[in-house]
Amino acid sequence: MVTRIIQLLLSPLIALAVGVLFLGLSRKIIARIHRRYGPPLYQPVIDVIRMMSQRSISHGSLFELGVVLALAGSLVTVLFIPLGGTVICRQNPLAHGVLCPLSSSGGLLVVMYLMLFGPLGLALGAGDSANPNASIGVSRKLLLALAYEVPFLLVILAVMSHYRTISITEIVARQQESGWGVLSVPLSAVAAFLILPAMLGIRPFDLVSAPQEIASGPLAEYGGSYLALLAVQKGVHLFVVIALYVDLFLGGGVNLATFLVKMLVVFVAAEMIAAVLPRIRIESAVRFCWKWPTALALLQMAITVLSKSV
Amino acid sequence: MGAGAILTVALAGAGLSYPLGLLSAKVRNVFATAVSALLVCLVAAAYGRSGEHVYYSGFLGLDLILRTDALAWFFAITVSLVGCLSVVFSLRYVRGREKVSFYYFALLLVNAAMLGIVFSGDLLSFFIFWEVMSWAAYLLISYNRGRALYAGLKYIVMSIIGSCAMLVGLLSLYAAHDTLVISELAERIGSRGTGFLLGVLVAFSIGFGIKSAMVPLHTWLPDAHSEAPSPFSAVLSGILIKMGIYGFVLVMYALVGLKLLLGLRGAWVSFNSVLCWLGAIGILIPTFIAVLQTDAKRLLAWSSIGQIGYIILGMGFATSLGLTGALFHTFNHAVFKALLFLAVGAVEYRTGGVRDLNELGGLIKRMPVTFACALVGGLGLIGVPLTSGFVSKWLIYKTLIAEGHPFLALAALVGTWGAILYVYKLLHNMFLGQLPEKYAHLEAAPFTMRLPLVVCGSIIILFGILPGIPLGAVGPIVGSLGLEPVQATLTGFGPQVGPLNMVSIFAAAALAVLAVLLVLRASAAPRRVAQEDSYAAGSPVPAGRYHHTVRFYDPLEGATIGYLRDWADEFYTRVAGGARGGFDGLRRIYTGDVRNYVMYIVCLLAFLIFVQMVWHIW
Amino acid sequence: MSLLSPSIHYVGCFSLVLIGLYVVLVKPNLIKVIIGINLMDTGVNLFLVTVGYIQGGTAPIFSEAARQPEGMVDPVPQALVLTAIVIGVSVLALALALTIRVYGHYGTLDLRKIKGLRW
Amino acid sequence: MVSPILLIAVPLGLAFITPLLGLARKGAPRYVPAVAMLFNLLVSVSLLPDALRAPIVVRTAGWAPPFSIHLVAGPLGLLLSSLIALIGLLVAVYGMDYIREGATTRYHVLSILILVGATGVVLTGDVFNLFVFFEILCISSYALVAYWGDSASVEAGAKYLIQGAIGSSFVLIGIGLLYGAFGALSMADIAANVSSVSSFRLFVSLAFLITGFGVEAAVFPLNAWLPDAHSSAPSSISAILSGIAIKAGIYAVARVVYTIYGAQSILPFVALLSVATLLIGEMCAFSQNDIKRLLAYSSIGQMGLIVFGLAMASATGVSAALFVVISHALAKALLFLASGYMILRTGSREVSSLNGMGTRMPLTSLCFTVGAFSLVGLPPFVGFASKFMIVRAALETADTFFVVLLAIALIGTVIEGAYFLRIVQGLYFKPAPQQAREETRKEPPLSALVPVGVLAALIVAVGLYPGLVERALGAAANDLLDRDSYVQNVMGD
Repeated sequence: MVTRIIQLLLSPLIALAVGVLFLGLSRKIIARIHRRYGPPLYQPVIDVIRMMSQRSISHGSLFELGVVLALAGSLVTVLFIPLGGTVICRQNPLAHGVLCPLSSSGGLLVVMYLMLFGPLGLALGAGDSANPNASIGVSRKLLLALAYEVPFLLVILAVMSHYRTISITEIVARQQESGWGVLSVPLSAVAAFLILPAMLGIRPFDLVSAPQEIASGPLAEYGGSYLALLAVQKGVHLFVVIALYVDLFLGGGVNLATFLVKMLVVFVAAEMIAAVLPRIRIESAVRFCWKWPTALALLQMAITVLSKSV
Repeated sequence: MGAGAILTVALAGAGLSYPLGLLSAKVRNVFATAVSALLVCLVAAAYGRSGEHVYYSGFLGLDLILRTDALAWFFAITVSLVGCLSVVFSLRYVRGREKVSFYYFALLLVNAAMLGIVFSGDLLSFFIFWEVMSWAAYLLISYNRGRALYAGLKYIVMSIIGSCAMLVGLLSLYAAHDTLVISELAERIGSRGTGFLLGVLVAFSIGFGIKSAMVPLHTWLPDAHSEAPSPFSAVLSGILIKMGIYGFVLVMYALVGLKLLLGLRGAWVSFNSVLCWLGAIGILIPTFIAVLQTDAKRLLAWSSIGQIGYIILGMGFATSLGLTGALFHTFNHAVFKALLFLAVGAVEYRTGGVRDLNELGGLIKRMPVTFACALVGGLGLIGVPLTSGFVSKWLIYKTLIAEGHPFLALAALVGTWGAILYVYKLLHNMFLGQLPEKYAHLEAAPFTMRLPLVVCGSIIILFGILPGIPLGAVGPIVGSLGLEPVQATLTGFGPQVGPLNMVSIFAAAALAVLAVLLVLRASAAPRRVAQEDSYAAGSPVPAGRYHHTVRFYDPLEGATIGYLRDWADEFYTRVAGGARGGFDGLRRIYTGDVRNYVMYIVCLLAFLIFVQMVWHIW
Repeated sequence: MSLLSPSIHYVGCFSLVLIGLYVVLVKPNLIKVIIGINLMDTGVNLFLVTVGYIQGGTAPIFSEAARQPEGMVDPVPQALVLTAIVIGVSVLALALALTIRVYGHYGTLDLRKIKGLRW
Repeated sequence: MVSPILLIAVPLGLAFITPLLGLARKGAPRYVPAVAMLFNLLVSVSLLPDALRAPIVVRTAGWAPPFSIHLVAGPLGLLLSSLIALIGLLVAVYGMDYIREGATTRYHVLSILILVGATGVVLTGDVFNLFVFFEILCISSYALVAYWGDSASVEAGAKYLIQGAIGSSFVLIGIGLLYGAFGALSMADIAANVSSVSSFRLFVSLAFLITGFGVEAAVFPLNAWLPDAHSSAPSSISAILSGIAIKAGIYAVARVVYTIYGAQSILPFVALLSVATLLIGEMCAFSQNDIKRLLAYSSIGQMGLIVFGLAMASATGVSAALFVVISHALAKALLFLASGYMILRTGSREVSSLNGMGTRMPLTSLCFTVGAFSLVGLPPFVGFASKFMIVRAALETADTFFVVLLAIALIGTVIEGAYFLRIVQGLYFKPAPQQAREETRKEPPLSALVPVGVLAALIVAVGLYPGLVERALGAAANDLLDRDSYVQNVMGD
């Protein structure tokens, strides 16, 4: 019981810390590629603290609740994702050091649904402000989500059909027994990596909150503590996506440390590719997502289904 | 006793509401509400009862039977609940319009007929109530006049086609087995070959498919749902199309039975798999057509077709998990689609009939309760965790993955994303953003309109957190249909199914929300501003229209509008147009010249003799 | 007495029927059509009488000349024909009455032009 | 016990004294048809139970069959004569006020004659008498079709007469051939000897009889007169023509095919014709703008359904067909009667002129709706029960041929649904045309409302309790199908 409570508190905190740190890292990497020095790693922390002390405007209660919903949803998602640890007894992963407080509820399907809360909360909140920029941003956000969800769902389904389970802990355990997912479902891994920037909302897919075009889109009306919370939400979301990738394809981690190292590798790789690309239009983004990643994921799924049915 | 009393009350209520309306509108309203509420109580009181009795012997030489069991009860409670809510909602909605007594009569009659359908113990009374439901619904769909007439006609013509197919199906069974009593048929049905059984099932499927708007037989639905009076749209979408689902379950599982059903397969396909694929297509295409709609009710109508796809998909699998999911989703969809139609109806009522998504906006300021309920309904439709829609969809996904059908699962999951798009569009374009000047002083929806919304919303949340309550009613059905019932706990599922524990998710979510709220509380309180006080790059915010709604998903529309046409509808329309032309051409044989007519007479005589000389027919 | 045997009575009456039919089918004048119908009627009546006719038979009256029914013509068709003639006459009368009214309305008896009702 | 011959004699007598009554009192003739038909109804219904046990054979002039002219009041005949009397009574009541212009006395005489003719057709046991009654029916209907005397009705009357006369000639030729072959006119006598004659020769006579009677029965392609005549006649006469007269034609064809010839093997061919009739009727009705013409075409469609049932040659098929006869007679009479006053009020026969009638003539519209729903075959109206029986019978033949035809026939009923329900929508949910909106806001007089209401009530009652007629139907079907017992009953020992 105590371990459980500790875990329940621990994993969101880890997500918060690592996520915000990743935001800083992101800026640093881009700066270095641009031959700049860049802000310090802890710059986002400073920003958040500063913004928390400022007063925001509000357009209504949904405007406020949307942010709460987004952040809370992202934090809850973390609870369903294993953050390293070895699974020995699959029936009760909790007892054996897997850092996944709510692994016993619903598996990947729940995670996929909970990942909705972020964009949905933001969309509702931003929608409540009568600002067309926000609405356009939300429209882009939802379309982009639809664009990357198609290959992402294919990837997840391929993985789930390959392991014949919807439980993430189970998937992690199977990888630790018989090789990483990146080897058993390689095309899916590639496809997932290709859409990673879109899921993270980083370049070339940063069109949702493009400051120059639509005044930061959904964030246009937010300021002060709400903006701070949204920044944190972005970090946590980043954490969730990368952690999911590591869990699905890189065999999770035997402990938290290896898990975080793997996450770092994935994140840096994705960020380095993204940093050299320009922002693209939403149509191009949709077309891209539905072309290569979808084709690869589809191929992998077909192979998986065929090999399972033979 | 149970079913008979319920039906008597329902039919008498319908019949009396008209004459009462001639006496006094108030009495009629109270009466209609009382009857529909009484029905909910009566049905609820019949929980767990089972049995059958003959209520009319010797109708055309057949006995008509009423039957109560778990399946019937489950659908009956759904019907009576949504029916009652729609009657309550109607109190204000139709007040002051023409033919109000007729409206209540038809509405109560539809509900009574649906109760009759689910309590029927033989296929003949099933069919009779089915037809009564069809024509009563046709009258109600036409109630709004104008374009509703086309919708009503389309609906009833397709209904008649469907019921003709059903009639052929059920009378084939009668010709083969000499009974129409479901329990007797279930025993004898295996005695004929699978080819016969398949034919019968296909005939029934056409009937049920048309009623439940299964792709490609759905084309009546978008017109009918959008043109009907909103409370009746709720009934249509919430329960009337579910009668098709009930029919499917009844015929596939209760009548034909699992063993025979699974035997109906050819070299490549089986009956179930065809059904599943139709379900999957029915999820994908209608969902994205819904995204493109600009009429709120039409959007919801297309969404209904998509959601029916989920139900058919789950039901088609003939596994206990899938069937449980499908039945639960049937109930859920009834509740949240009724809620959404009623919410749109409330907006329509207050804005004077506006349901064009490009004309509204910002109504959250004027109708907060309506919005909150619509939000809950929308989230349920998407299947967000902590709403009941999540649990049922989760069961269906789980079935698809466990049975090894990732492509079907893909259709279902992508359909969910489509649902997010259209639900957000609906909510955003109606309730969020800028409140137009002309609606600045709109009143909130009246109490009798808000009440059904709140009831539906509460049900969605309650059953989302404690899915064990409805699943407790679904379990015996699945059991009675020859499948192992799913082991459900009050809060979700145990490890052998899931595991899924909604209460723990709820607790975690509640804690997270609390934590975030605490953090927010620690920081400075926000300053409320007027809607005009928003960022417009330094320009003044235009008072008229500062709300992005038109072509909300423009890039998607550009990419998909060419493919997302209603092919089936175009095809049927073309066939109908061709037939019309053909009929007109055919009429020309009556030329008006009597000598031609005499020629026809002589020709027939000559032909008769010719035929005899050549083929010796006698 | 075979139906198709070359019997002059039958040829005669069926020729009448066919001529009548021809007139009805071909002539555009309403009066002529009615004449055609009457021709047909006559042919049919003749046919009925012929059915009961016996070559060289006597009238079906028990009289001095014939006491045995063998040599008599069948009386039933004759009775029938009487009825049929009456019917035919009444139809004819009605037809002509209607023709007058039709002419009054249309100013013509050309069936090609009397096409107020069609389709 | 009253003799069935009164069913013919009394109305016939009344018909001929009607003009005299008219001389005595001006208003008297309009009550005579009602009296005659009320008498017929009472007698037919009272005889029906006896007839169900054994047919009542009435010999005239003391001769025994096969020599006499006799009436055979079997279950089928009495069932139909009750129906005729019922519809006739209601139409007669309707006609009291509806017929106000023209030669009203002659109208009433002729309307009795039509009904007497029809009653005679269904009761007679003699081929030639069949012809005679048939002619009474036809000639009086020619005259009544032209009753209004306007161009349409006169034209329709003339055309109907020409086609009818050709048909009668054919019938007469057929009878002549029959007499030539058998030397007899009694149906039972001929039936007993049919096998003794070469089949081709017999077939020619059969072909002539089918074609001749078929003209009145409105079987495709002999039905060209029907839409003209039904639409141009006074609505009360349309109701009789559609409800009764064509049924008499069908009865004649069925009697000839089943009883006289026992020609079951040509029935598949008849079934083809019937489905063609059904489809063509419904298709033509679909795009009609004239309400009465639409109803007339719909009658053709329903005749197709009836013949389809008869062509199945099974007890269920024939009783289903007879059920359709009843349901169609009720519904179509109702529709013609109801539309009669609607047309009278609006002065237009356009379908669109019925728009908004639901508020202007609510009771009439309600009854019209009941009739339309019944024809479409929706429960709980009688049309449903009859359609149900037809489908059941077709499927019970377990013959692919009939199942395929059934599928085609059902397409016809779908078309029927489409146009009738469009009209019903118009009644209630379309705005009334601009002109003449106020003055047409009036229900018809009681003498019209009562028949229409009674018909609607009957449609619902028989629809809910088909048992009311079911027993008679079975016996009637047997009457038609069981040749041997028919022959035995008529010929005695």
